[in-house]
Amino acid sequence: MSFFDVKGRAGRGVAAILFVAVLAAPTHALERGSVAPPFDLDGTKGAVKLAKHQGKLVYLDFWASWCAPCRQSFGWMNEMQAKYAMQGLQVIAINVDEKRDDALRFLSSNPASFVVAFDPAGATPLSYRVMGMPTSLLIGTDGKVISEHIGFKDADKIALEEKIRLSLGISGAGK
Amino acid sequence: MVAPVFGIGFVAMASQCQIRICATDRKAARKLAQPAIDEIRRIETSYSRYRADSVVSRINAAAGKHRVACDEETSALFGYADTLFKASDGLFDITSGVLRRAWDFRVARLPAPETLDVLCALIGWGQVQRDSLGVFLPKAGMEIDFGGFGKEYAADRAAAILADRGAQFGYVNLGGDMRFIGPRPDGRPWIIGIQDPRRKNGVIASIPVSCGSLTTSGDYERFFELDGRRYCHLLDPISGWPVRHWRSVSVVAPLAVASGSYSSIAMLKQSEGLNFLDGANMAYLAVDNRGNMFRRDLSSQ
Amino acid sequence: MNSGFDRRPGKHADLAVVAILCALSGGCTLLTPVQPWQKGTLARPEMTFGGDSLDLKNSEHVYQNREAASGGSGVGGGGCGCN
Amino acid sequence: MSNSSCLRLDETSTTVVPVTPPGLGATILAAALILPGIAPVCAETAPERAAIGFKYLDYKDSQPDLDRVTARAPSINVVLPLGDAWSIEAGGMVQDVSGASPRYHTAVSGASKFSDVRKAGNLGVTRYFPSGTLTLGASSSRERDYESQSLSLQGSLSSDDRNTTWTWGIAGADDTINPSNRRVSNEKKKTSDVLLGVTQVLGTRDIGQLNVTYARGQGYFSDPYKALDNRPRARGQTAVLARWNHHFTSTEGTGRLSYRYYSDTNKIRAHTLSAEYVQPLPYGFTVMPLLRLHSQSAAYFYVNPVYDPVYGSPFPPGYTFGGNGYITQDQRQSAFGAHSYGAKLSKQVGRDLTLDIKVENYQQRGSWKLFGDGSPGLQPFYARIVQIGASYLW
Repeated sequence: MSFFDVKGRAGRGVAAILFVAVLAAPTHALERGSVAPPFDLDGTKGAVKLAKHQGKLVYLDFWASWCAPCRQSFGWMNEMQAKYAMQGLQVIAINVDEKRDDALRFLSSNPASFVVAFDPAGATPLSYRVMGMPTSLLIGTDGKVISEHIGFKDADKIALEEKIRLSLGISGAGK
Repeated sequence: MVAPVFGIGFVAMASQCQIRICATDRKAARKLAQPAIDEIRRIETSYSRYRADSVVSRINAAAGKHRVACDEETSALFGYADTLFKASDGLFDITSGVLRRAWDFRVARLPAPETLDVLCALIGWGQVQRDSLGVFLPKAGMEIDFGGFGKEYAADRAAAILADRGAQFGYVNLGGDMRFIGPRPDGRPWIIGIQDPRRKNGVIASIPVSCGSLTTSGDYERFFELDGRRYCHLLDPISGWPVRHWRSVSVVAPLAVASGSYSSIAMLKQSEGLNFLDGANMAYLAVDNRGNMFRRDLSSQ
Repeated sequence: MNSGFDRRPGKHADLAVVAILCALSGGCTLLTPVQPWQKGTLARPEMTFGGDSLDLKNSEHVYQNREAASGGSGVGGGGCGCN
Repeated sequence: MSNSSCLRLDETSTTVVPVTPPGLGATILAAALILPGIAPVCAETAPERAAIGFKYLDYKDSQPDLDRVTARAPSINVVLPLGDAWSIEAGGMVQDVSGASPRYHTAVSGASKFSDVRKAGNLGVTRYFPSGTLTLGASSSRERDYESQSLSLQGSLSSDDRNTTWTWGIAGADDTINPSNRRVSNEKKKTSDVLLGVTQVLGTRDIGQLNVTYARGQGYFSDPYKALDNRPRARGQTAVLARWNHHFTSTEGTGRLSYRYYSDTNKIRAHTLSAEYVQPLPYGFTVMPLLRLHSQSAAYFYVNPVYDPVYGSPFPPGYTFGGNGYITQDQRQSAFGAHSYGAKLSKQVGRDLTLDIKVENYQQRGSWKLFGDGSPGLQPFYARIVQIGASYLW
């Protein structure tokens, strides 16, 4: 639905991409196998702690309301959460907007069926050495980083889902 | 192949209700809808003023006496009521229900000014004490009720359940407060008529909606007319008198509980209503007391 | 006397310009790098140098039509008989 | 999986999602969103996909006692993303110019009427890479007496932290001139341009850019409609452009400052300073006041409007008939200063449509030249520019 949301400066997005490109940066932030830094943040439904999800496969996503690929990723993350919750997947999406209202407005039109936390100060992305928006990490049941991905494109979905399936010990093609 | 759409009708919260969803057959639709209907009934019972065992009745019965513990859901609803009170400059007040004692819309009679004075003294969300242990109405005779957004809240909860159970197309309609789960199965939006506030079966506009909610507050739901003047059920908690600037205000928002609050506050704000909605960036269709229509953004889907 | 104006166009190696360019890109190491998650403001359309491309094109055309100077913001686009 | 058709999984793009300043409404909606057991179940339609823009320019200029040129130009532009990695941009415009023929010397009267139509189009393809872009563009412009074809290639490369972006570009244009007075025919002008630039994030609220362009042209630069016009057949132009954008947290507004230094082989030196301030307002309005100052020196072969005592206008004193010296009396080649001010108002209508109107007032005076005197005898020049536009995203 589009009519309730009178967005500010919607125009010219396509032309404006050149200099604030937010796609993948080629460097890796956190080493594979390193322990995922803990966090304890405010969320839409109470406190969000990484420690609380130990024992689950955590798909940790850093997003912001102003980042379009982030918007694209929400539907996919909802799908992943629904599909693999039973097998032990927990999607946690950390918002890094300076103003929470911006994040809430984004959430009102991009509903999330996974855990959403807020980190306006940016301490968590700093500790995860986030190199681009969005950035996602898979954190294993042992609390260690399995893999990291920067950016979100349509073409990334299959590979990302495959990584989730592998980490959950599900073999074979998706669906 | 487009799946068929079924409408499941029922009566709840003193209104005609309907859930429209798509399913293979009517039986499957009913099965899909049942938990949502159950949820609506649960909210109705938990928050009914008329049931002595409801949390609302227990809080009201303890007014001026003691505090009543409340569960997480009730606390959350109080938190929301607090936001509405502040955002409306005190016009949306869940303690204003006491005015019902003065205004009986079944008989066309104006209340005595002294009655209103007494009742207005019992209104004031600002006086209600809330803490982690519960809620306390400091004056005997004070009352709270969630009638102002309970139906909309139920519509949102029901829609969430239906979506959770896999419904992708359809809506929940609780007496005209509508919450949409998704468009029609073919992707086209639902076309929703807005009732003419003066002609019972007339429609003043048709609005396409796929997602979110559409709610209408109007002066035609409960009212009486006396000496050519209309007295409607929406009462200003400060004066105790009915508002009269708008015949109806319809608002579109992502959640029914939000659009319902916006439309009620716009009615209560009277001549300031549209400024309030504009400032909140809400889409609306409003009809003033002379029949002029004002709309913003409602059909630009 | 006007025939004496025949001068060959001078070579224009604007070394100073190149120096500034290098200084700016090199000097950036002095700046505190802005982190990816801090770029919400920079992502606003009005903070970019692109913007309303038709508007820019129209303005540039009007000025180019009335003044001798042009260039700076891009290449290509083609000429017209107006200047 | 739940409601997958409602949550549309569209391809990604690097476009930017706009943020609306918070209002009173956000408090109610935000409070509603944290109520237990309810959540919006439908996703909004995909973010900005393709964009179409339209502008209508109305230009009118004048000099004392003479309405000179009127131009009307509708233009259109479409940007179409193709998947994750490509986008196509196409545009076109038709410009209808009519009025008195440009007076070479503002003192000369008796301008004749003319009318001309210019049609121009451009097409570009951009490929997006993980840390850069590459754009191939072509454009074409056609008038009765002037045709131009050009090709360009532009690229950008960003640093790992995306705080620095280097840009480069090369372009070539091939123009053919066939004036209606047959003074020359099938004359050519070939131009090549290069661009080098760097864009640097200077802070969370500051971004700067420095560009250098160099253009070199060979061929016919003279004005065939001006009796005495004879310009060098080669021209080199250098422009250095520095831009700085700053966002003001207190007002939510953005200041945009730019300065350009220009010099060419005709000995014209120019300084152009422009300042804009973009202020978002309630109800989707945005206002942008703008100010622009320009100053240039004259081409070395520009002659002032002083005429030979014997031959009179337009012949300068001591003019040698049959000589081949460079000469121009074109006001654009003179020394002058220009001031321009205006404002642009745009309004966001719904989520996808933006309407805008821009009004600008432009003036040139010899006496406004900075750093020294302007060319004597120039008449003030006024131009009024009104532009309306709409852009739509889907």
